[in-house]
Amino acid sequence: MTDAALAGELPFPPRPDYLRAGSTLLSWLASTDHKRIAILYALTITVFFFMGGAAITAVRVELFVPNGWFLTSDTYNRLFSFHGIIMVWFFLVPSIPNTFGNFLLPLMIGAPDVAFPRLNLFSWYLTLVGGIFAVYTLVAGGVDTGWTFYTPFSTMFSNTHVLTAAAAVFVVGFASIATGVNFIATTHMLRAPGMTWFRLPMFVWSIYATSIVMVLSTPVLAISLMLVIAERWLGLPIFDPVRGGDPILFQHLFWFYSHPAVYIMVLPAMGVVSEIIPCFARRRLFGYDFMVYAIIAIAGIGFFVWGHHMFVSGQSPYASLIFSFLSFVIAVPSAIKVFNWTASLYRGQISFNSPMIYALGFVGLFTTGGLSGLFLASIPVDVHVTDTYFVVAHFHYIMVGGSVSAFFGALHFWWPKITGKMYPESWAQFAAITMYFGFNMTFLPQFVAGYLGMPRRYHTYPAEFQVYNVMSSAGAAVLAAAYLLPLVYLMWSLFHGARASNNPWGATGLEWTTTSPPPPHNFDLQPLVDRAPYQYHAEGESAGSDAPEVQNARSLR
Amino acid sequence: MSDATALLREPWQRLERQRQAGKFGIWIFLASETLFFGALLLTYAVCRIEHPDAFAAAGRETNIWFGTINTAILLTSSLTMAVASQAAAQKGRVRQLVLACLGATAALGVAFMIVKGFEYKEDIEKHLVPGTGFALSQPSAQLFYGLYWLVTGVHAIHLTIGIALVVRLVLLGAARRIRLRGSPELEVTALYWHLVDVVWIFLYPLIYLPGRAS
Amino acid sequence: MNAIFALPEASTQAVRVDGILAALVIVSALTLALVFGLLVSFAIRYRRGSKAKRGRLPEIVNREFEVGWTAATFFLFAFLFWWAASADVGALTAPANALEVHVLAKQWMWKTQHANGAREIDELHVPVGRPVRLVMTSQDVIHSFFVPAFRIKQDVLPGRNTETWFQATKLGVFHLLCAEYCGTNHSAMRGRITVMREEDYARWLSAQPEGDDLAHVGAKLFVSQGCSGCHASSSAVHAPKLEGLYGRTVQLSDGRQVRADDAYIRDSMLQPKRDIVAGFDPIMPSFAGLLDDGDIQSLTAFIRSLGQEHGHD
Amino acid sequence: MSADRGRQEGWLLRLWLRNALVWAALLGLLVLSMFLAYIPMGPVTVTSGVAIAVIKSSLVLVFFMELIRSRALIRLAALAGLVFVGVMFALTLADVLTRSGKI
Ligand code: HEA
Ligand code: HEA
Ligand code: HEC
Ligand code: CUA
Ligand SMILES: [Cu+2]
Repeated sequence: MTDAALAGELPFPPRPDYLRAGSTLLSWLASTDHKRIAILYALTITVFFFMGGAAITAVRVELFVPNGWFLTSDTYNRLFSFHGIIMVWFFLVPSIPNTFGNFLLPLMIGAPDVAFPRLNLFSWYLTLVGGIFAVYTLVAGGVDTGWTFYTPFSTMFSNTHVLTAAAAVFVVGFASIATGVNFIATTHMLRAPGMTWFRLPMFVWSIYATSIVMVLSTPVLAISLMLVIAERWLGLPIFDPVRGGDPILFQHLFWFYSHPAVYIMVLPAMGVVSEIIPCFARRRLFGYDFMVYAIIAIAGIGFFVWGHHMFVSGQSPYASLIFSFLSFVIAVPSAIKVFNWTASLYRGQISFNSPMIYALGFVGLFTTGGLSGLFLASIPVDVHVTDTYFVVAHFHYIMVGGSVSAFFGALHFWWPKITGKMYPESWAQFAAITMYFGFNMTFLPQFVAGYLGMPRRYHTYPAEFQVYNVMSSAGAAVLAAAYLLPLVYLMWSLFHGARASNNPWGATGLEWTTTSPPPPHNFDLQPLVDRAPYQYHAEGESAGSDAPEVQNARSLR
Repeated sequence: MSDATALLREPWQRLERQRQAGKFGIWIFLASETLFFGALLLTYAVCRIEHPDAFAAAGRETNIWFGTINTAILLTSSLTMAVASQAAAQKGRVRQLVLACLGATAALGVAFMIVKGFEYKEDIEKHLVPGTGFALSQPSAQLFYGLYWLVTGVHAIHLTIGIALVVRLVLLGAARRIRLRGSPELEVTALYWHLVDVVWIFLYPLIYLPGRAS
Repeated sequence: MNAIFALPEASTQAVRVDGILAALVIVSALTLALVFGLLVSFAIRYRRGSKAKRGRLPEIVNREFEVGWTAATFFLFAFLFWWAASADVGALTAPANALEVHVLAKQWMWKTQHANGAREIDELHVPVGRPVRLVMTSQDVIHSFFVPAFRIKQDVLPGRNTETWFQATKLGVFHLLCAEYCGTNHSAMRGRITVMREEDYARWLSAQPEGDDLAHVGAKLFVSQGCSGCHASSSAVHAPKLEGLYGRTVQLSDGRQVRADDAYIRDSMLQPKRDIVAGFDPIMPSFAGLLDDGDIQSLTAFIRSLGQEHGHD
Repeated sequence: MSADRGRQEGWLLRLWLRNALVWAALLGLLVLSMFLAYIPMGPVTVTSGVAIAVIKSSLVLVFFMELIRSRALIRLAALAGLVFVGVMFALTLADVLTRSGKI
């Protein structure tokens, strides 16, 4: 690329960018600038990602041998519980929405900030308080309920720190709600003149849909955890079977949140991919309006399928049938997305920068994980593979192969905008490819082990599953190394990277029209929008063969 | 003009837009609260479907007078709150009226809490707290009281927040620190207050009315 | 016990599940081939600067395309759902002649009990080719009865009965696993299912130490708990006769009809006021707290045996 | 000046009147639901309590919370909460009401 060459020539912007507008600690911790809050979130979730990763590294090491060799069963149970709780609520749910969403949403719609900046900061503090509870739980000895907190185990039988763990999630849930309210209001109220709904970038749509899910589902999680806390702490019977309580009711409440929550985790990733693919294929996004409808449909139908986690729970078979059917239905809009991404490559000018590698990886792995979801949605098959490693493989394919890949894609794609620096591209490509292979090595064997009957949350296991576990653990080592790489070279780029131009990828989108990094109020002049997104080429044409700079000059004026 | 700028906050340029956003924002939050309380009511519904008699027997033990009086108190507080916020949206000179209505609202809220306190006291004396020594013999009657304490407790927390918000407005308004007329904060507080009231409207028949007919 | 790469299909259900599974694998493989194939071939063909033709886009009408593949996937999924669901519905209820085995789960063991009272721990012996119905409950937390070779799994709940059934088709010893996380030794809550020839099974069963059989225990409870005070035919209290009750459809006072299965009988004891038999007063007291899960199983077995005796003569 | 005040008192009166009317209806319904609770009507008794609560809360929503004068967007937000609560009830009860033992 020509960035290095360009870098020297760029004049420094006349006023300090958001990173340099104030350098005291307080100017960060009390900032209401959405971009600074995004950075605060980014730091927080990075810490949590590595904590969750470290916990599961110990698990994978332990599973090398069938009967364990350095952990007690209690420790094992605490490790995977901690892993699940941290990865879901302290990493993946806030990952893309609260970092990139926070950073980009106002930029992409041409606004100076989010609708309620102080609420935004408050929500970060809530996350922090929740995080402190979570870390306290760990330090005090951990929690062993799994991330699902099933009753009556969590309410009456576990003698670990269920209360603080539940409180941690409870608190961080309110951060989710606050963020959701903020983003919805921002999208409705702060769009720049000319930014009509159907001119919004897909990323904005995905954050908008995600916010709706957050706002409407998280309160139910709060209730389910509050009931657990009330029963355990105050002795108020709710789920106690001895007094006629219904443990399955807890599962309904929990999954009413937690299924929609998986779409909180994947919709933003879809948004990211829909930005990256057109940019590096130099093509308009295929079927933009269908992509919008699909995302709304997924967010909506996502509320109707939770019972597919409960096929063997003792739920009525009639209810199971309804949930099974709806789970198949939700795959239809997902299919639309996959096909449209693929079609967007047709007649493009594809370059394989690291964000693009992550994006293509996402499409493949999401499809694989999603298809395995259909196995689980078929009741007789689910009866066999539920609570086995098949399920573990399913969700890691979507959440790690899919969402985490997309997160890294976003990180590389917007890194120049956020920090004003370029990272070393070939290292990034190498890390992306290593991650892809490490990932498949870790989780592909788990599908097989699960089908053969290896239950999840098993500290010890029948010896015949050892082959698969060894493969999986070996893969996890590769994966861990791949995750450490970006940490190193991205840090390096902060100090030694070339200066990034305003629009190093030649992308469309308002965020690329301001400086890198942007000024405190995002735009020096109120942007006006007069066209749909992704105008990489004229209507009806396909990607031109000119260099992106030339194309940009034409399409971006 | 200077009035409007006094109320204006980042990142807004026009007060009207800011007001709309505030109102929209609080409505989204209220939708969220709807699911919050909806989930509690669902828990109640499922338990009651599974144990109709225990719920009838337990419901009979509640004190319907406290419940009914408290409902009336809250409904009245909604009236004063509605008048306050609608008057504040008018053009005329309404400061006194708005302040008085807000004061009445807060006072009624406190009255509710006092009555509730007496009720709780009575409940404790009647051994209606789940656990050992619980007054009713059916084990599942304890479910009802588990939910009773929880739901009324959560409602009371919401109401306390509401009272604090209203008192804040009264103090700031009386000290002329903020302008109440056209204040987005007043509008938002009022909407929250009414929602807490709506929640109670549902709790009333669920807590105090079961089992009365037999 | 099991081969590394294949899981034995040791029950009738296993064949059905593997059938659906195979179909899903094929559909998924085709889809993956399509998606990956397109991704890779586009990536190569349309890489930056390649010679492939670009020019004006052909008149592929976007909308038709979208509607086309949306409809195609929808119908495919609807078909898959229908197929899987019909297999599921077919497997819902156990055949009437099924052998009944009671399962009691507790942290961290499986207790099983045969109709004649023979008890086992972490083991279950069953005859090949006979349907076996499991009636299960838990003493503490939720567990899950999982036999991979049979492709069956069912959560076992405290305070409630759940059921599943299977018909073994292969002789051998198979894993019994607990699949629902239940605390410290969840992964050690394993057992063995031994599938035997019918005559071996009979011999094995008769060689078991004389356990009190469930129905007999139940009969004693029926007297000691005072049930007979109302339900015995000599009783002066107006209470329904329980002979022949099991499996019959009961008319309730509010007009509903209910089949008298294990769950219903359980509810009759624990929450008698919930379903009042038509023509009777709701005077039966609740026995919740007085009977534990084992007692309820025994009483149920007794009531069931009343029905069977009736049927025989 | 006095004409101004006259106009002001005019709308003030209307404002009070309008809201007091709603309030009176609410209290009336409260008393009604209390009485209905004592009349044995089987399932109708339970339903009446909840139905009256629905009416009462609609009154509050529509008049006190001014949904009647709000923009479509606001009404949509209010509706969204209700719709998803409906879904939650419907699908959970689809399980609870059809569990084994019932035909
Ligand atoms: C981001 C997270 C995420 C996402 C997006 C999904 C998406 C889906 N999930 Fe998954 N799921 C989880 C995370 C996720 N899941 C987690 C964490 C668990 C376990 C929780 C626990 O127990 O701890 C779980 C568990 C889980 C279960 C319960 C398993 C069990 O415990 O027994 C089921 C059952 O139906 C299921 C189904 C589905 C389905 C149908 C989808 C669908 O949305 C997938 C749709 C996508 C596609 C289908 C692929 C693209 C489609 C095409 C390319 C179309 C072409 C196809 C054809 C023509 C055939 N999931
Ligand atoms: C949401 C996000 C998410 C993410 C990103 C991950 C990431 C990973 N997960 Fe996790 N996982 C879950 C969500 C997630 N998981 C959930 C919800 C469960 C269910 C929990 C439950 O049952 O309750 C689960 C359960 C789960 C299990 C099943 C445990 C069991 O049932 O017994 C396994 C087993 O292999 C596993 C593996 C991994 C691996 C190898 C990664 C890797 O991708 C992680 C890689 C990252 C690192 C390795 C960190 C970077 C490297 C280092 C920090 C260096 C190491 C340093 C030291 C050791 C000092 N996960
Ligand atoms: C005080 C008298 C009394 C006692 C003691 C009593 N029952 Fe009952 N039982 C009744 C009456 C009356 C009914 C019918 C009304 C109803 O359904 O509740 C009934 C109904 C039943 C039914 C449902 C019968 C049907 O036809 O559907 C079962 C099963 C049952 N009892 C079992 C028991 C068992 C087991 C015990 C002891 C543990 C017991 N009962 C003790 C009075 C009694
Ligand atoms: Cu029992 Cu797991
Ligand atoms: Cu799900």
